[in-house]
Amino acid sequence: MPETTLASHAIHRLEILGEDGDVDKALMPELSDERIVRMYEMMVLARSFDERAVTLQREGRLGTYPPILGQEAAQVGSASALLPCDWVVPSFREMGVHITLGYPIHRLFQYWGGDERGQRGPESLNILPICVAVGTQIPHGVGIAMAARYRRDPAVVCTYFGDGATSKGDFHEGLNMAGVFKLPAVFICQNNQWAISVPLKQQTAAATIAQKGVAYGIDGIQVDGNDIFAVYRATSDALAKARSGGGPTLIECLTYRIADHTTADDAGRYRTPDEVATWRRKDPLLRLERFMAGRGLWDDDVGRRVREEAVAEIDRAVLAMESAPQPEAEEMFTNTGATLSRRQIRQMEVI
Amino acid sequence: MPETTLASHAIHRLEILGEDGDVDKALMPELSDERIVRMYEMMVLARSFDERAVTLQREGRLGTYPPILGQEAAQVGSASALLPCDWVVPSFREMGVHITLGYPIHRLFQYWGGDERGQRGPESLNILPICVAVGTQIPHGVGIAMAARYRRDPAVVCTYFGDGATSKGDFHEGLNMAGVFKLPAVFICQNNQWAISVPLKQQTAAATIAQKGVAYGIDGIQVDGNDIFAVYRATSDALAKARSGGGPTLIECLTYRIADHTTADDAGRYRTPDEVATWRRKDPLLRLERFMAGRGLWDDDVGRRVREEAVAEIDRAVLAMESAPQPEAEEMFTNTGATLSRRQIRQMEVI
Amino acid sequence: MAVMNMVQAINSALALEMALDDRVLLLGEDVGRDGGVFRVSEGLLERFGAERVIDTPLSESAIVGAAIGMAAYGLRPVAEIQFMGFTYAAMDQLFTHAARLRSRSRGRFTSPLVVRTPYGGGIKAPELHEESSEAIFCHMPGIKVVVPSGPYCAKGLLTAAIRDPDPVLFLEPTRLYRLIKEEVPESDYLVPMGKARVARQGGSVTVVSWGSMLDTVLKAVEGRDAEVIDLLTLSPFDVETVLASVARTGRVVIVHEAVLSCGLGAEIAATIAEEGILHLRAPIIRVAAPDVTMPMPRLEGRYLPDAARIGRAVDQLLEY
Amino acid sequence: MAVMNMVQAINSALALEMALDDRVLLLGEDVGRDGGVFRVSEGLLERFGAERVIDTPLSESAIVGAAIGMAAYGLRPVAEIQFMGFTYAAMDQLFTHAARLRSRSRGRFTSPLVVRTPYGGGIKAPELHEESSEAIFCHMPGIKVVVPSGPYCAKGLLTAAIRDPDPVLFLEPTRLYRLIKEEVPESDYLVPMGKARVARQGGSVTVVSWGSMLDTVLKAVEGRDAEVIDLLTLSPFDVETVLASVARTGRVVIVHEAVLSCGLGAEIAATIAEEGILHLRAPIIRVAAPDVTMPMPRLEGRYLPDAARIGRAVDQLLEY
Ligand SMILES: Cc1ncc(C[n+]2csc(CCOP(=O)(O)OP(=O)(O)O)c2C)c(N)n1
Ligand SMILES: Cc1ncc(C[n+]2csc(CCOP(=O)(O)OP(=O)(O)O)c2C)c(N)n1
Ligand SMILES: [Mg+2]
Ligand SMILES: [Mg+2]
Repeated sequence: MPETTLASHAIHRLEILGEDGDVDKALMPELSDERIVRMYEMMVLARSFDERAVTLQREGRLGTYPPILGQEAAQVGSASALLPCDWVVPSFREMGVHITLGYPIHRLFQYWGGDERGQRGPESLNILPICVAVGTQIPHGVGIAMAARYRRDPAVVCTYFGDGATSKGDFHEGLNMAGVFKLPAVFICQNNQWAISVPLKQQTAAATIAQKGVAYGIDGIQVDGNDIFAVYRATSDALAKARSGGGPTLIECLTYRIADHTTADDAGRYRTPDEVATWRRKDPLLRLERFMAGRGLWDDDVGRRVREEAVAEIDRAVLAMESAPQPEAEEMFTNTGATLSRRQIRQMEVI
Repeated sequence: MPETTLASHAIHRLEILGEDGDVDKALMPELSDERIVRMYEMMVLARSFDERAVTLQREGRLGTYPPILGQEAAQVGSASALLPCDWVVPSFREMGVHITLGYPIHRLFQYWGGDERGQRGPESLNILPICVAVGTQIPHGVGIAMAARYRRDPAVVCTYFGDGATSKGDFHEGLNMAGVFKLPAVFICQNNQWAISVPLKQQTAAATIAQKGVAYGIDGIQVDGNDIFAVYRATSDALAKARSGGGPTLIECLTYRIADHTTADDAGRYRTPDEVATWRRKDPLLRLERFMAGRGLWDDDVGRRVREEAVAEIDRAVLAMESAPQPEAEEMFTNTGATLSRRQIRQMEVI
Repeated sequence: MAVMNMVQAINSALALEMALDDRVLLLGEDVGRDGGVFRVSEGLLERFGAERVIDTPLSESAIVGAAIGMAAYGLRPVAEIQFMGFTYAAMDQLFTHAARLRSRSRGRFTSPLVVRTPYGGGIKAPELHEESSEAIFCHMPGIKVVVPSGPYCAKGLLTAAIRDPDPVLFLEPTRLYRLIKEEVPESDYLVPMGKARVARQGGSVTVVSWGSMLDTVLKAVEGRDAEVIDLLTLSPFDVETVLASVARTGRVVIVHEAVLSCGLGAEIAATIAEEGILHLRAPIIRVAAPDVTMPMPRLEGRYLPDAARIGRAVDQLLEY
Repeated sequence: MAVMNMVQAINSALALEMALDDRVLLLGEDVGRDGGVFRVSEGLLERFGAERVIDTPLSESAIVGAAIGMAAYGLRPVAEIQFMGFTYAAMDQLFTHAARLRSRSRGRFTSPLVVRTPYGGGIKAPELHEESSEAIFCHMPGIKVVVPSGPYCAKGLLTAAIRDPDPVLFLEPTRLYRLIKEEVPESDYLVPMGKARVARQGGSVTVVSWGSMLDTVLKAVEGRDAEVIDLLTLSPFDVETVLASVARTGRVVIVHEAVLSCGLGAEIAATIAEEGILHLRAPIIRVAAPDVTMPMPRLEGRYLPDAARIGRAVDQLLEY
């Protein structure tokens, strides 16, 4: 009758690929060499995209852009685990996910160039538009999962967001609802430890994001977000669990935002070069290269070739983006609703 | 390097006063007989208020009213632990808190009779107005705690809400902020296991409300909410911790809403008489009477006298409420802002 | 035909659309087991099951947010917010997402959802249970706003709203739920959105109103040569019907429950002042609540426009 | 006197009020260490410490909600919402609580807080970074809404807003932050809320505008006999100044960035159509954004009113 313990909730962390390129064999997911190379290519492509986007912005050819540098493993690793039937609900800093899933790269450029047409992905890809209002996309993932289950579809929904987003009411309402309905949903937090200038410790007093799952009765796990195999494995496991009716999972990928928050930000105002340097050394791409080298899948030549192909693909995408015709003002009208009111028609004529 | 355990979070439950009236002596808080009698009187007064409010509503003399029946221990027990300097941020179902703190009872009636003047409490009482929008009061408690700390005041803020409120974004944003700033705040959830027709299991997949504290890095504890000593003790401990800089606590009082959600509700539509009967047997008032009887503080005569005094006080409050003059239409204007715009002045003249 | 009140008419629309189209489902607080706090969804859980009549946690933002996700997936969710005063918590989802998903994705995704919510005053309910903040939502391109004034149009408009390919906010005047009974077809039918209804014909003054104010207006104009327009769809509103009436009468009163400043009455008046001013013989008068916080029941009779105030405004105009 | 841009003027107002009154403190995302994403609060953390310049978690609703609690306790919080598009998440706190606390408690508690937020378009920023939804907030009795159009009035109005005993939404036209420089006193001074400013005198047409549209309007009317009114306070707006001008000119154009329908322009037009109609010689024209979703940068030039459109509207009126 006195003070009793009702339950105890343990929070786990998964690591597979060490900084030296060695893997924990017991935990290593089954991945063919071909798939590993493919994942590597995607990471390089994502990084090349990112570098180009920053350059284009500096040249005035793109608008404000949020770099993904350092987060490629968390993005490519999780996206690589998805099936074509799955749905993705992104925030605004998962271009590595888009790229891995084959989202047309010129459309990504187009979007960051300030053009909605870049958000019209192909019908074959179930990716909701990039979401600028932090965290507000999370309930959409919940609704999609409810719909997929209602339809008896095998789809699982992967919803992405940052550490800052976990402070938003919509994170809470969404994850709680996912827990109640035991939905086929995976929530992936790219915990890059900063929300613009606010470090994780000022974002939440919780030691991990993973433990936030406890509040919703859903499993939470932390993975080394710079370890592509840990990310892949945690995501695969969560997807398999969700697909078989086991309910949602919250995956915290602990990683780091190496670059400024956006091209409009100067991170030098609020964090030390030392901290950034420490994390540069944990570069997820180098780590995968070390592993591949050990397995005979990588040397400088491979690196150079993959890089050149990526850059060529980015070149083509930039060309495609820049040769697209200007959007027409009518598009503002015809996309606001399926039909136009008389007032809108009149406004369209005047503009 | 493989899967490691980062931390483990245990959730505790506190019980002191058994259903038979026995207490766990090791945990029993130090309370003089006088204070125990006083707490008992407050419980009886709260119950008498509640019964009368329901009657008045049935007679058309009060508007829609949310009964507190069964939750008196959770309310009187927690309020009894507060100091005069402390602040209270209520939801809409803590009239037992108001009464314990000496809030004028006729004003409570007045409020539930549809008159804002009932919300103008005495200057000496730091109680925010009753809040109808579920959960939205929680950030106010956070702000008050920030202000009190900034002012180096010893005040701690007690914010009350129901189990349903824990699903709202404002619960999350508020508690997370309280955690980050380690505020002098106590969050008291009256978990009466229902939010209108939605039972706790459909409100959240978390087994307890207490464990939601894990998400914010703040301590959470469940107490038997029908055990006035457990509630008192948990609240006292949390207040003391908060006052000495130890940060916030989330207290889950597990209790039960014996009556309908409000006088406009018919709980028979969604829950069984059996369930209600089970909880009627756990009546917090009977339990305290049994304890007091064992200690020689209670017999039928004491019960009758306390009850009669309570009813007499309620009678006086009803009279005071009903003899108050009608509010004037001008009050709508003069209370919207400190000053009136010319348009408002004109509108006031016309109405 | 059957005689129905508005609760029954709305229930009938929901039941029929759910039976006809398996994409339609309901979600909200207490919509299932309890049948909704006003019994609007009574019997639907039993008939369609818990997968289609979903009792949610107490989370207005996620209710609308989840509906957006469902709609993007291809369903036709009908979300209930228990009272209009609690839509404010869902404003972000409505304005940031429901209203913009089609535009943002250039048509790749749309959000054909309906948000139903009890609306308006006159029921002596607690705070925030009598809001009429329609104008806020009428300022959101991409969302339609509809208010029925009786059982027949409630059923037909809700059916139209559910079938609409874009988001619709469906405001149900709480005071009318059980007040008015009408002949209502038992099968499904449409009352098209965007069209106002001439509720009473007249030649000397046009009174524009909607929702629960309408029957107050009809009482107020008794014995006067007034045309009464029931707007029905607030956004986009039926400019043509209003202008055509004003062209004949030359005098306009607009009546709404919401506070005067920046209410929908302002938009109607401004439209007339731009497009119909040459027909005006008198100032445009708005009869509305004063610019103060909506009071609790004891003062609500002084706050809401009543027949006397409306009558005075009409008479004042007739003097021009 | 010093020459300041609007960022500097606002920073100066904040610094002075904080120095003068220890009840004043700031909270918001990135307002401390980073000095605000537009550097408006630069240097204030260093000067006043982390207890008064508070970097919060990413929680708009709790930022405003906590400010309400602070205000109820007797402080004078100034909350920053990083962009107006993110105030929608705080709408519930603003409308349900900030606006109503005084009324609800019959004066026992008040909420003397300021919510500052960058406002308006023309900066080629990402989605939701260019909102101008002021009309929504002007429909909330109990809250004042203010928009400065230059550094001088920005400082004086913000000072007045901070000292006001009720909640004020202070909208900062982002496009103007560094565009305009003016002589601004270094010490504190007030520009009273509720008073419009005649930005340019003229006799044939009145143009009413505010915020970043103002300089576009001034360009547009060059060479015309137009009076330009800079509203400054949007709620409650200065009816008298507007009506007095209209009484002289008989012609009105209202210009705003927000979409036409249910914008604040509607309220101004409706007010004139009721109280000043006898002076009107022509229809009241509103020049506003079309009723569509605010586009991303590539189309924003086609969306926002420009000098050509405003000029055409003025010329059209001058023909009456
Ligand atoms: C609701 C909302 N508030 C504020 C912003 C401005 N903002 C953009 S990104 C950002 C930080 C986001 O942090 P996090 O969620 O950790 O994502 P990250 O940027 O680190 O990827 C902020 C405050 C926004 N876009 N949306
Ligand atoms: C934001 C909001 N949504 C819905 C309602 C309608 N409503 C009033 S009380 C209630 C249930 C509240 O449940 P809980 O928080 O457990 O408190 P309890 O009523 O059990 O005391 C609901 C849905 C409301 N008042 N506020
Ligand atoms: Mg981050
Ligand atoms: Mg409850």
